[in-house]
Amino acid sequence: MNPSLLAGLVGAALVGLGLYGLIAHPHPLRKLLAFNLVGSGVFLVFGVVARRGAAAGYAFDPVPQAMVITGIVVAFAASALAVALILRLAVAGGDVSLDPQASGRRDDGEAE
Amino acid sequence: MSVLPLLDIGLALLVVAVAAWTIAARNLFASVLGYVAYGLLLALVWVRLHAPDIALTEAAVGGGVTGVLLVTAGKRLDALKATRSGAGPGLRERIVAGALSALVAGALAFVVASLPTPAPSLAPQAAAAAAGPGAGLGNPITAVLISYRAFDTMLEKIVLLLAVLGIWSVGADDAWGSAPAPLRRARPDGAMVLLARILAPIGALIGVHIFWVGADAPGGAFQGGALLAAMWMVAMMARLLEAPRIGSRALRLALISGPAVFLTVGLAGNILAGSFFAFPPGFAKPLILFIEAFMVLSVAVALPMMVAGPPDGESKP
Amino acid sequence: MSSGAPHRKRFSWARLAFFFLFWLVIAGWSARDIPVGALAAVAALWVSQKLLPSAGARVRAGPLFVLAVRLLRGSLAAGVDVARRALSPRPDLLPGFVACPLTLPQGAARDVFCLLQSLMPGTLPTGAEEGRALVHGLDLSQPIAANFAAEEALFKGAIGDE
Amino acid sequence: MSVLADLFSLAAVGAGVFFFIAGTAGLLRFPDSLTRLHALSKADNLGLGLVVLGLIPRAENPLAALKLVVVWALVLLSGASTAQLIGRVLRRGRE
Repeated sequence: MNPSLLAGLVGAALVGLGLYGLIAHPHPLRKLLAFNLVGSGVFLVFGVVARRGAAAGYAFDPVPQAMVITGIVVAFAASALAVALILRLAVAGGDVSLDPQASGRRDDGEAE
Repeated sequence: MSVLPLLDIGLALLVVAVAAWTIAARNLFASVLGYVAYGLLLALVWVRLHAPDIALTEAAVGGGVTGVLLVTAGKRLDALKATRSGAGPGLRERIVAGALSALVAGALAFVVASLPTPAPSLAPQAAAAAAGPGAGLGNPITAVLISYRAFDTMLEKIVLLLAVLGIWSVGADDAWGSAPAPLRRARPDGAMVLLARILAPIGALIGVHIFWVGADAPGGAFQGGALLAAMWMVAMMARLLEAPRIGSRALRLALISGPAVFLTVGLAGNILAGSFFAFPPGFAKPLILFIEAFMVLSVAVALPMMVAGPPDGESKP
Repeated sequence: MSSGAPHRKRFSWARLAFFFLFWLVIAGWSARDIPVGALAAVAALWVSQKLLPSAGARVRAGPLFVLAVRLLRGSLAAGVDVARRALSPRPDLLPGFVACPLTLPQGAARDVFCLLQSLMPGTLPTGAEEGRALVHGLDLSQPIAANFAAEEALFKGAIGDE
Repeated sequence: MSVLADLFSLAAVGAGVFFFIAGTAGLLRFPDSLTRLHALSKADNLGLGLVVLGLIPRAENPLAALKLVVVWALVLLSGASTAQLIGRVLRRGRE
């Protein structure tokens, strides 16, 4: 098995694990972490595409690699925004539940 | 010769095991620690894929800065005593979710295993870009980021700016303009303070180095900027520095300097070299380094501000 | 020599030289990179002065050398000690906490001293509270508190704080 | 001369690996987190130091050799600091 196929399979497994965590965990920060796993799995598959596209004297295709770097930074920005929203949800509602039935005080969150 | 494939398989199993641990761990803190370890291991996988630039980015942003973001978020949630998160799905739903996730992973694995040969590649175009408009750059990835796909990179800087604005706007209305809450409420331990005092200047030096060599070797504006950001965050965690007020003019200038300089040079290319983001021949490398220097500044300021979160109105500067 | 200001300036030069040497170590010697290295060293000096203003400690070469030798010998002994305990048929341990009085005031010097102590055999400081370092020891049958006090006196001599 | 240097490298790196293994043995065999912390920080510091010592004769120039020492010093600094921080958290957890 060559390293790039192996990395691709790891990427696929990470997507599966992350997807499961995203569905199964009730805590939004855990969901966010799981979502980051999905993201890095997708990046890894992209990295395999880059590795396979070795040409023109490079051991890799620089275009997908450059886009993965951009992707990692954008994914971080999205995570940071999600964290801010989760914390705001906690301040407003008194808990971090995403279940509308579970939270009684959600509606008066604006009145601070 | 035959050890390397075994190491690869071991590394692959380890990455998947640590990822499974971050999903399975009982509490948030353990899960975040697992995620940081996962980020570092993933960086090794990137090295094996001949992608040292991505490895550096993954280790700094994917592991380090995201780890600090999540640990800080967990501590702030604890301080709010907002721990109730509702019940998880029942066993039946979990089994269905697991089966569906396995199906998706299996389908993706099948696609990866049946990728076409010969693989399509944009490497020749990138090589042309590195030789042409990005002349003088030895690192093809920097050439792609700044020259061949300059537009993407510029828009990505604007995404960072939008994320910072989004986070700031989540804060309470009367807190606008004040500083974000400190990363740690408690008085830090002496060991943490000493670590920050020694590590931060050295890390800043290494960050500048990674940016500077990025033109010709693995490294570049993102990686250097992320390292500088991490060092600023270390100093903030040791309470040696506090996050600036979000109304500060210097902060805002630093945040917009990256995209602003990028856009200005791009527009100047329209006039001087015939097309948007074209660099005049002979000036490509100095111009690219000039743009990247401001990108470093923007990244180094934007990432810690995102971790610090919205203005909180309590902490007086 | 007695006034603070010129001393502080001299100390900054030492730090600047350190950071520039650090640049040379990571970047290698290349004439093209020297200006950037100098700028980076100045930036690092700025960060360093911001986080830890030079206090003007009069570091003395002789005791410092003694300290360095003891540190290296201590690290070696610490590694051998832990390896022996870990590989012996039954791990030979008597762990526990010892509260060691600290005479160094709170600050960078105390933090450095605790860092050095954490490299010594069998001891790991786990933070200081009310002027005492709470040291975790691997083997409480050893004179941990006495060694700690002796090391502190030696350290104070090396940094010129009598 | 080069044979001697090779032998030196081999001996030092081998000794370093031995201490890494000893540290891992301590990690697995010591009874609680605090004692395991001792095993990791002390044995691995010495192990890495010996590996670096063994690689110094193979460095291309003095600056490269110094770079190896710098790597060791940084690992020493961060390892010793985090050991103290983790130790503090564990002590607080016990009280």
